[in-house]
Amino acid sequence: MIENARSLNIAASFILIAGIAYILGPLYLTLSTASQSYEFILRNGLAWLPGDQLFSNMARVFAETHIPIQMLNSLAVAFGDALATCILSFLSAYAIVYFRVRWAGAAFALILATIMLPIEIRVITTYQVASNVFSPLNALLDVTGLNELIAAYFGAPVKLEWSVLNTHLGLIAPLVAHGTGTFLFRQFFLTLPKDLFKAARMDGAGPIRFLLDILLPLSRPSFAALFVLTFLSGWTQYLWPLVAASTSDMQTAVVGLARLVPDAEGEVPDFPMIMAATIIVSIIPLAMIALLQRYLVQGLVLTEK
Amino acid sequence: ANIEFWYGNTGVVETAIQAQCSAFNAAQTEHHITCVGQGSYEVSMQKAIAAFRAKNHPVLIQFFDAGTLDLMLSDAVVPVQEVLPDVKWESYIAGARAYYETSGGKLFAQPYNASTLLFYTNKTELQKAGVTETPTTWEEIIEAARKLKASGHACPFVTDGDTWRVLEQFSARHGLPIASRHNGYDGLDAGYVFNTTFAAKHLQNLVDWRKEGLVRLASDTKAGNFTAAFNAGECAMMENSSGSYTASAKAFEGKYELTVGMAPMYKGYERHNTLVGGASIYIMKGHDKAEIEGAKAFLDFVRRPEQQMAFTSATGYVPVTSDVMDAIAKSGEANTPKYATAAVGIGSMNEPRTPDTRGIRLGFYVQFRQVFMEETQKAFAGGQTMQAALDNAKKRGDELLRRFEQTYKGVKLH
Amino acid sequence: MMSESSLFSHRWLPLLLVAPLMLLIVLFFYAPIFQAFYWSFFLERPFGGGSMFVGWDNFIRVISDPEFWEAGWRTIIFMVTGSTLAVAIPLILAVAADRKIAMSLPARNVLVWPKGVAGASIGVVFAFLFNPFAGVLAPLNSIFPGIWAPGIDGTDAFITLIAAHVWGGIPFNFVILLAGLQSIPRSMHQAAAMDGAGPWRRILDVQLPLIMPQLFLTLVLEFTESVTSAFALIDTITKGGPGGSTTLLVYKIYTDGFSGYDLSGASTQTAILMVFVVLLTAAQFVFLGRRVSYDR
Amino acid sequence: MTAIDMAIRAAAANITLSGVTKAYDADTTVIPPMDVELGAGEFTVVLGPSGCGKSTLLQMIAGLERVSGGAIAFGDREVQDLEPKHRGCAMVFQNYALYPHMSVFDNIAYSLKVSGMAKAERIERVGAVAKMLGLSDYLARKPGQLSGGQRQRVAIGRAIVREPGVLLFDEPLSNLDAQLRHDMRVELAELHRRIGATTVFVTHDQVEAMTLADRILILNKGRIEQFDTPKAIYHHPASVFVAKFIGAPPMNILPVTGDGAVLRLADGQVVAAARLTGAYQLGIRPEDILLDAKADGHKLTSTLRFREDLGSHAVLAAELAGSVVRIATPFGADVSDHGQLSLHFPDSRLHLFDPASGRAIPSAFGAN
Amino acid sequence: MTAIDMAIRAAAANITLSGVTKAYDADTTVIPPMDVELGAGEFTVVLGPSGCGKSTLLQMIAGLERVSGGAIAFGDREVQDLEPKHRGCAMVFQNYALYPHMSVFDNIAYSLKVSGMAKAERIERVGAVAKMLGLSDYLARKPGQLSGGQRQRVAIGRAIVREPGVLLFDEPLSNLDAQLRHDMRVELAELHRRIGATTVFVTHDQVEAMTLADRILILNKGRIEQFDTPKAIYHHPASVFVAKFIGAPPMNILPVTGDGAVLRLADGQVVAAARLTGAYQLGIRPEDILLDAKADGHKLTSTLRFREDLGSHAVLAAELAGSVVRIATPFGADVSDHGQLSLHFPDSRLHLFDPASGRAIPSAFGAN
Ligand SMILES: Nc1ncnc2c1ncn2[C@@H]1O[C@H](COP(=O)(O)OP(=O)(O)OP(=O)(O)O)[C@@H](O)[C@H]1O
Ligand SMILES: Nc1ncnc2c1ncn2[C@@H]1O[C@H](COP(=O)(O)OP(=O)(O)OP(=O)(O)O)[C@@H](O)[C@H]1O
Ligand SMILES: O=P(O)(O)OC[C@H](O)CO
Ligand SMILES: [Mg+2]
Ligand SMILES: [Mg+2]
Repeated sequence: MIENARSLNIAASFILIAGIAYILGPLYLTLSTASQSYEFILRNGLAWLPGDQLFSNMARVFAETHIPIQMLNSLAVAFGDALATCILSFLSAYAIVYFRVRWAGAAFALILATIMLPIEIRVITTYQVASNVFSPLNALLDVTGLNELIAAYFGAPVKLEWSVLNTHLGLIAPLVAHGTGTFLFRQFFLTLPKDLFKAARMDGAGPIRFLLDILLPLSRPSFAALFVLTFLSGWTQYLWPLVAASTSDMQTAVVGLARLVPDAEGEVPDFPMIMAATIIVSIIPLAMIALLQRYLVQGLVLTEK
Repeated sequence: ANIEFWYGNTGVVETAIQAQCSAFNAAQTEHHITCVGQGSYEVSMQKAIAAFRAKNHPVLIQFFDAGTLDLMLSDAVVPVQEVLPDVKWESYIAGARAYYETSGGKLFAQPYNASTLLFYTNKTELQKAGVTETPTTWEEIIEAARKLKASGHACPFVTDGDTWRVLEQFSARHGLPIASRHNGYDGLDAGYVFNTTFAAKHLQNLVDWRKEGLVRLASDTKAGNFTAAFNAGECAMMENSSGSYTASAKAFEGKYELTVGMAPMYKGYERHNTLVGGASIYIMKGHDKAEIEGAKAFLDFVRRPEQQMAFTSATGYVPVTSDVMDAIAKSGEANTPKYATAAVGIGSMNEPRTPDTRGIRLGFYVQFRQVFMEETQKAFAGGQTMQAALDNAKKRGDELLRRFEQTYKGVKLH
Repeated sequence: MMSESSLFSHRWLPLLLVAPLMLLIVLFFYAPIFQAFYWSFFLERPFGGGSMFVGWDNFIRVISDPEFWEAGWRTIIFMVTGSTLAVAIPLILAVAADRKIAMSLPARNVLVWPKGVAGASIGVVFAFLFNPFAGVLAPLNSIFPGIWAPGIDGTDAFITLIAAHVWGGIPFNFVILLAGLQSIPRSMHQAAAMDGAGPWRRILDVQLPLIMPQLFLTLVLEFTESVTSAFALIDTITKGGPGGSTTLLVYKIYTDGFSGYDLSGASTQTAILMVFVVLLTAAQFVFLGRRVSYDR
Repeated sequence: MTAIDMAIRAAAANITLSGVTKAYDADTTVIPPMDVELGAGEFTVVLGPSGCGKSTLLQMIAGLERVSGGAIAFGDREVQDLEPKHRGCAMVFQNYALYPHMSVFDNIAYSLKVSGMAKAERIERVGAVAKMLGLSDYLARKPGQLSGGQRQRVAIGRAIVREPGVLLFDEPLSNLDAQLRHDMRVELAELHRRIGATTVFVTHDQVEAMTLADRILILNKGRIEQFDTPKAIYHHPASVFVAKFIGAPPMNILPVTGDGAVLRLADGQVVAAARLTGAYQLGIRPEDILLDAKADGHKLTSTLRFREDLGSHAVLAAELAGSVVRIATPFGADVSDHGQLSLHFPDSRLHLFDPASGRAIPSAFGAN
Repeated sequence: MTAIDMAIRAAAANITLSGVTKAYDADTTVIPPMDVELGAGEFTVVLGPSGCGKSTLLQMIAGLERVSGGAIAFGDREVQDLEPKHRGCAMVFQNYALYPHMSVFDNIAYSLKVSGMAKAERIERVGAVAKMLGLSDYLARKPGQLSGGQRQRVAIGRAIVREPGVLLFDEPLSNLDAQLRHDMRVELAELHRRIGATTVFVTHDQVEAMTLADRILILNKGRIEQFDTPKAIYHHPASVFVAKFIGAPPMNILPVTGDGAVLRLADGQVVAAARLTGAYQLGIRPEDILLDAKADGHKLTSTLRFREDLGSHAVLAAELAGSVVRIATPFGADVSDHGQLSLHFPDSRLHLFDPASGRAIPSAFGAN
C-alpha cells in the first residue's frame, strides 16, 4: 500500500525487540548461569555473563541427577497426555457435533466446565480419587444402599480397589480430563462445510468411515496444534506429577528439577546445575515449538461459525 | 519382606539417606527397603495421609518435629517402643526423647535426622572488625554487630525469622512457654502465650536491630537466602540448624574460619535445653508381620553407631544416642569438623529442662508456623507492630487449636 | 449448526465416543469436586477415622476468616491485573508481528518459547531477575535504597509474580490473537486506507474491533489460567510471602490442605473458589460476551 | 452409450411425494403437505426464491433430512425411512463438497470403496466415468488444483459412478462466473440426455431452469406454484408470482379495471377490450410490447425513462400510468432517448391475474 | 440535484495513465506499459477475464498498489506517489468490506470522522447521502442485519460521502444473485447519471459492462484489447478475443479461406463474396444469422444439434463445416429438433480477423 507506515513499522520493530528481549532475558540468564561454576554463584548469585562450565554442568546433571531418566517419564506423560487428549477430544467433539442426540448440549457443557477449574484447585480430592479410582463407585454403591443388598446376597459388600498413583496412567489420566481439546475440535468441525458431511453420507459412509476417511485427514492442522499445546502443558505440569508420583523413577523432569532446589536451609542451591538441568529439560519442548510453530497459528484459527 | 520408607529431605541429606538404604539392603538378604523421597516433609505427609486412606501407605515414614501431635492422634501409627520393646531406648538422649515420648514415657517415633539450633560465626570477618571473642549472648552479638557495621560490614547478623529459630528454640532455651498446659503436653485445650513472654521482646528487638542495620533477614541479602549469605561471607553471624554445618564448612574452606556454638542467650536468663529438630521415623499401622520385621530391622540398622556417625559426618545432623557419643570419642576424630556439631548439639539439648521445654505438642502446628511467619513478616515490613503481629498470631493459632480439639473430640492424648 | 435430522442418528455410538473422555472427566473432575463439596460439610480427620458432620460451620469459619478474604481479594487483583496484562501485552506484540517487517518472523517463533519452559523452573530465574541487589532493578535500589524489595514488600513481590505470569502467558495469547489478526480480510485494511485512516488509526478502528472474538476467548481462558499458572510461580518464587502478601486462594488452599491438614477448610475454600470462578466466567460471558460481534 | 449410461438409465425411477411435509421446529412449517410426481428419467428443475424450501425438498429426497410427514417413493419403493446410502440416489452439492484431501480418483471412487467394491473393478468404473467426463488426465490431482469446471465434473463423476437412478443437484452452478456457468449448463444438459437418470436440479437462476428442465417446479414458501414445461411456465404462468419470477427483465404487471367492455389502466387509457368488470392485474412480457405499432389496436402513450443496451437487444424503461414498464426491443432498434413512446399490447400476449389470489385467469382473451 | 451531487460533479477529473506498468515480482509483469485517458465524469468499465490485471489497475489508481513505472494523473495532478487518502478518490469493494462492528451511520461517516469533520456537519452529510440512497431508515443497523442490496448501497454511500472526484468499483456485484444484480445495476447507472463522478468499474461480467459503461476498456493479460463504447465494442470488436468475450452466446468464429473471389468454409460452402486470398477467421453473432433466409445470398447447410429455449428467445446449436455454430432466433421461432437447417450470414454482419494476430480486418465487407 502506498502510505507512510514507517513510524508504525519502526514502533512495531521496537515493540517486537522489547518482546523478544522480555522472553529471552530470563532464558539468557538461565544459560549464563548454567555456564558458571558453583563457586562463582556462591560469591555472586546468578550470573549476568556466561562462563565456560556449561558442558561440565550438563554432564553433572547426567551423572548426579535422575533428570535424564525422568525426562523419559516426562516424555511418556506429555506424549500420553497429548495423544489421549487429541484422540478422546476428537471423539467426543465428533459425537457432539455430528450425531443427533438430545444430550449433546449437556455433554458439551459438562466437558467445557472443566476449563474453569484447574487441577491445582482440586488436587487434594483428585489425589483421593487417583488413590482408588473405584472410590466414587464404592461410595455410590454405599449411598444407594446397593451394597447392603449385595452384602446380603453375597456375604460381603463390593469394595473395589485400584490405585493409579505412581503409574504413568495415573500421571496422565487427570490431565486428560479437560475440555479445551473438545472445544477446539468442536469449533473446527463447525467451520467445515456442511455439504462435506452430506456428500460423505450420500457416498454411503457411515459414522466410522466418515470419521476415519474424511474428518480425521481434514483435522490434521488442528490435531497438530492441539497435540503441541497439550504436549507442552503436559511436559511443564508441576503440581500433579509432584503429588501423583511417589518414587523418583516415576517423577517427571520438571518435578525433578524443582527438587534440585534443596528444602533444607543448610545449602545454597547449585544454581548452575539447576539451570543446566532447566536447559536440558526444556530442549525437547523448545525443539517441538521450533518445528511445529506454524501449525500453532494455522490450527488455532477459530473462525467463528 | 519388601518395605517402603518415605522421607522428605532433598540435596545432601537425601544422598545420605539413600546411601543408608543401600547399605541396609547390602547388609542383609532378608529384607529389601525402597526409600522414596517426596521432596519435602509436607508433601510426604500429605501423601501419607492420602495413601493411608487408600490403604497403600508405606511401613515407615519420616516426619518432622512440628507434626508430632498430628501423628500421635492420627491412629495411623504405632509407637515404636511398642513394636520394638527390646531396644535400649534409655540410650536416647533426654532432649530427643522428651519431644517424642508419650505421657507414659514411651517413645512414639525413633529420632532420625536430629538437629538443634546453633550459632555460627565467620571468625575471619569478626576479627577483621576487631571482635576477637566469639559472642555468646545477644548483648555481645549486638555489640559485635555494631563494630562490624562501623567497620563497613553490611550484614553483621542474619536470620530468616523462621518460627523454629526465633520462637521455638528461643523460648525453650530461655525456659519460656509457647503455649499453656506445658506447650500442650497436658491436654488439647492449651492456648498460645508467646505473645506475653520475653520472646515478644526479643522479636521486637530483632525489628529494631534490623532497622539499625545490625540484623538482616533472608530477603535483605543478595542471595535471598540467609544460609547462602552467611556461606558466601556476606553476613558474619547467623543462627541456624546443626544440619547446615556441612554446607557452611565446605563453603568456608580455605577462605574463612568458621565457629559454631550454642545459640545465644539474653543476659540474666538461665540457659535451658534447646529442642530437638529435624525429623523422626514412624511405623505405620496396617502392615503384616513380615513387613513390621523389615521395618524393625531397618530401624535397628540406622540406630547403629557407625550408621549414625556416617550420617552425622555427611550431613551435620546430630547423633541422638549416648553410645554414639562414646564411639565418636573413641574414633579420635571428635574435634574434627566432621563431628563439630555433635558435641555442641547434644550439649545444647542436654541443658536443664522444665515442663515447658520438653517440646511442642500442639495441634495443626505446621499451619501455625506459617501463620506466625506471615504475621511477623508483616511486622518486619513495617505493616504492623511486632506486638500486634504476635497477638494476631496467637489469635489465629488459638483458632487452629480449637479446631484441632474439635476434630479430635473424644480422642485420648497419649 | 447443522439441522438435527441430517445428523447421524445412532443411539449407542455417540455414547461410546464420548464415554472415554466423560469417564475421565467424571472420575478426575466431578468426583473430586463432589468430594470437596462433601468434605466442606464435615470436620475431617486427616488420616480418616472420624469425620463429623458440622453443617455450615466450615463455611462460617472460612467466611469469618479475614485471611480468606484477603487471599480472595488478592486473587481477584491478580486475575484482573495479571490477565489484563497477559492479554494486553501479547495483543500489542501480535499487532506488531502482524505487520510485514523483518522482526516479525523471529518474533513469531521466539514469543512462543515460554510455553516450553515450565513455570516451576523459570521461577528461580525470575526471583533472581527481581532480586533487589543483583537483579535488573538493583541500580534503582542503589539510588533509592529499599525502593525495590520483593522479599519484604508485598507489592513488589506481587509485581514479580505478575511479570513472571505474563512471561508465561505470552505464547498462547499471542498465537491466538495473531491468528485473529491474520484472518482480517485485506480489503478491510484497504477500505479504511481509502477512508483516510492511516495505519495507526486502523489498529484502533479496524483491527481491534475485528479480533474481539479472539480477545474474548483469551480473556476467558486467561482468567482461569491465571489461577493455574499462579500456583507454580508462587511456589517457586515467593512461597506466598512475604507476610502472606502473595498468598492467592489457590496457594492458600494448597497449603491449608497439604501442610495444615485442614482438609475441611481447604475443601470449603475450594468449594467457594469454584463457585466464584464459575460465577466470574459466567459474568464474563454475560457482560463481555454479549458485546462480542462475530460478524465478518 | 457406455455401460454406465445404460446402467443408470435402467435404474431411473419416478419419484412420488405424497403429502410430504417438513417442519424444522414445532411452529414453522417449511413445507406444507406436498404431492407431486417426477417422471422416470425426467429432468426436473426446482426453482424458487431463497429460503423457499428447495434444498429442504431435495434433502428429503436424498435422505439427508427426515420428512416430518408423508411418504416418498422411488418407483414402488417407499424410501422415506431409508438411510441415504440405501436410496440409490446421488447428489452434487453447491460448492461440490469434494474431499479436499483426496485425489480426483479417490473422490470419485470413494463411494465404491465404502460399498466394498474390489479395487480392480473400482479402477475400471472410475476410469470409465472419468473418460466420459474428460477427467482422465486429472485423476491424480487434488481438488485444489482443478478449475471450477473440472471440479464440477468431479462432483458429477462422484455422483454418477454409483449408477444412481436418481441424480440430485443443489445449486451446483451458483458459485461459478457467468462464462463457466454457461458452459457447465450445456455440459449438464448433454450429460442428462446421455445417461437419462431421473434428475432433480435445484436453483434460483431462471436461465438455468429454462435451459435445463424437462419440467420446472416453482416453489414459493414451500408451496408448489406451478409444475410444468419451461415453455408453458414462460407463456402461461399460473400466477403473478411465476410471471414475475420468470423472464429477465420480468413480466410487467399493471393494475387495470374492467368496466364490462374494456380494461383501463390507472390513468384511464384503454389497454384491451374485455367483458370483465372489477380490478385485475394485467401482465405483459417486455418482449411482447410493440413500439410504434402499425396495428390498429389500442395505443398507449408513455414516457421513456432510460435504456439499457445489451448488444443483442435493448431494454427500455418507460413510465406508463404511474408504473414503470420495461420493453425489450429486438436487436437494437434506435429509439431517441427521453421522448414519448407509443406502445401497443397485443391481446394475444396479455395475461390476467386475480388481484387477491394472484392466480391466473385463463383464457381471458382467447388462446395465445 | 443535491449539494453532494454537485460537489462530486465539480470534483470529477479525467484520469491519465502514461506508461504505467506493474510487476509484483521481478520476473512477471502483470501490466506492461499502458497509456490511456479516462474522461472526466465518464463511466469506464474495465472488463476482462480473471487474472488479467483489472484489480491491479484499479488499485494503482486508488493508491493501494504502487506503480512499477509510469505516471497517473487526475486532471493535471500527478498522483502516483500520493497516499490513498490524498488522491480524492473513493472505492467500493467486491464484498463491500463494510466495517462489521460499526453501524451504517458510522460506516458512512468514518472517513469524515477520520478527516476531523465536526459532528454536526457529519450528521448532515451522512443524512443527505443516506436519503439519496434510501438508507435513512437503516442508519442504526449493523451491516450484518442488512440485505445484499442494502449493503451495496452502504458501500456506495461510504464512497461518495467524501464527494470524491473519482469513484472506483472492484466487482461490487459479483457476490449477488442474478435478481439483485440486475436491480443494483440499474441503481448504479442512475446514480452515476446523477452525480457524474469519474467512475472506473471493474468486472468480468459483460452484461454489467454493456449496461453501465460509457466506454469499456477490455483487458487481456494486462494489455488493452479495445477501449470504446459498448456499441462499438459489440458491433466492431477489435479482435477475436473481444468478439468472443462479448455477447452471450458469444460470436461464432469459423475458419474461412479466400480464393480472391469468395470466402469458403472448411467444407467448401461459400459464405460470402470477397476479394481476399488466404486463411481468415470469420465472425458472426448468433443473433445475426438468418434462418431459412428468403434473401438471395449464400445459403449454408447445417445440422441442428440441440436448442436452448430461454422464453424470450431460443438458442440453437448447429453443426456447420465441422464447427458448432450458435444461432439466436427471435422470440421462440419454432424449429423442428435435429433436422437440417439452412442458414444465411448477411454480409453486413460479418467480421473478419487475421488468424495470426487475431486483430480485426476493418471494412472487409463495407460498413455495417
Ligand atoms: N436446519 C434448519 N433448521 C431450521 N430451519 C431451517 C434449517 N434449514 C433450513 N431452514 C429454514 O427452512 C427454510 C427453507 O430452507 P432451504 O434451505 O430449503 O431454502 P432454499 O430454498 O434452499 O434457499 P436457498 O436458495 O437460499 O438455498 C428457510 O426458511 C430456512 O431458514
Ligand atoms: N499481491 C500480489 N502479489 C503477486 N501477484 C499478484 C498479487 N496480486 C495479484 N497478483 C497477480 O497479478 C495478476 C493480476 O491480478 P488481478 O487481481 O489484478 O486480476 P483481476 O483481473 O482482478 O482478476 P479477478 O477477476 O480474478 O479479480 C494475477 O496473475 C495475480 O496472480
Ligand atoms: O532444618 P532441620 O532439618 O534441622 O529442621 C528444622 C526444624 O526441625 C524444622 O521443623
Ligand atoms: Mg438451498
Ligand atoms: Mg480482481
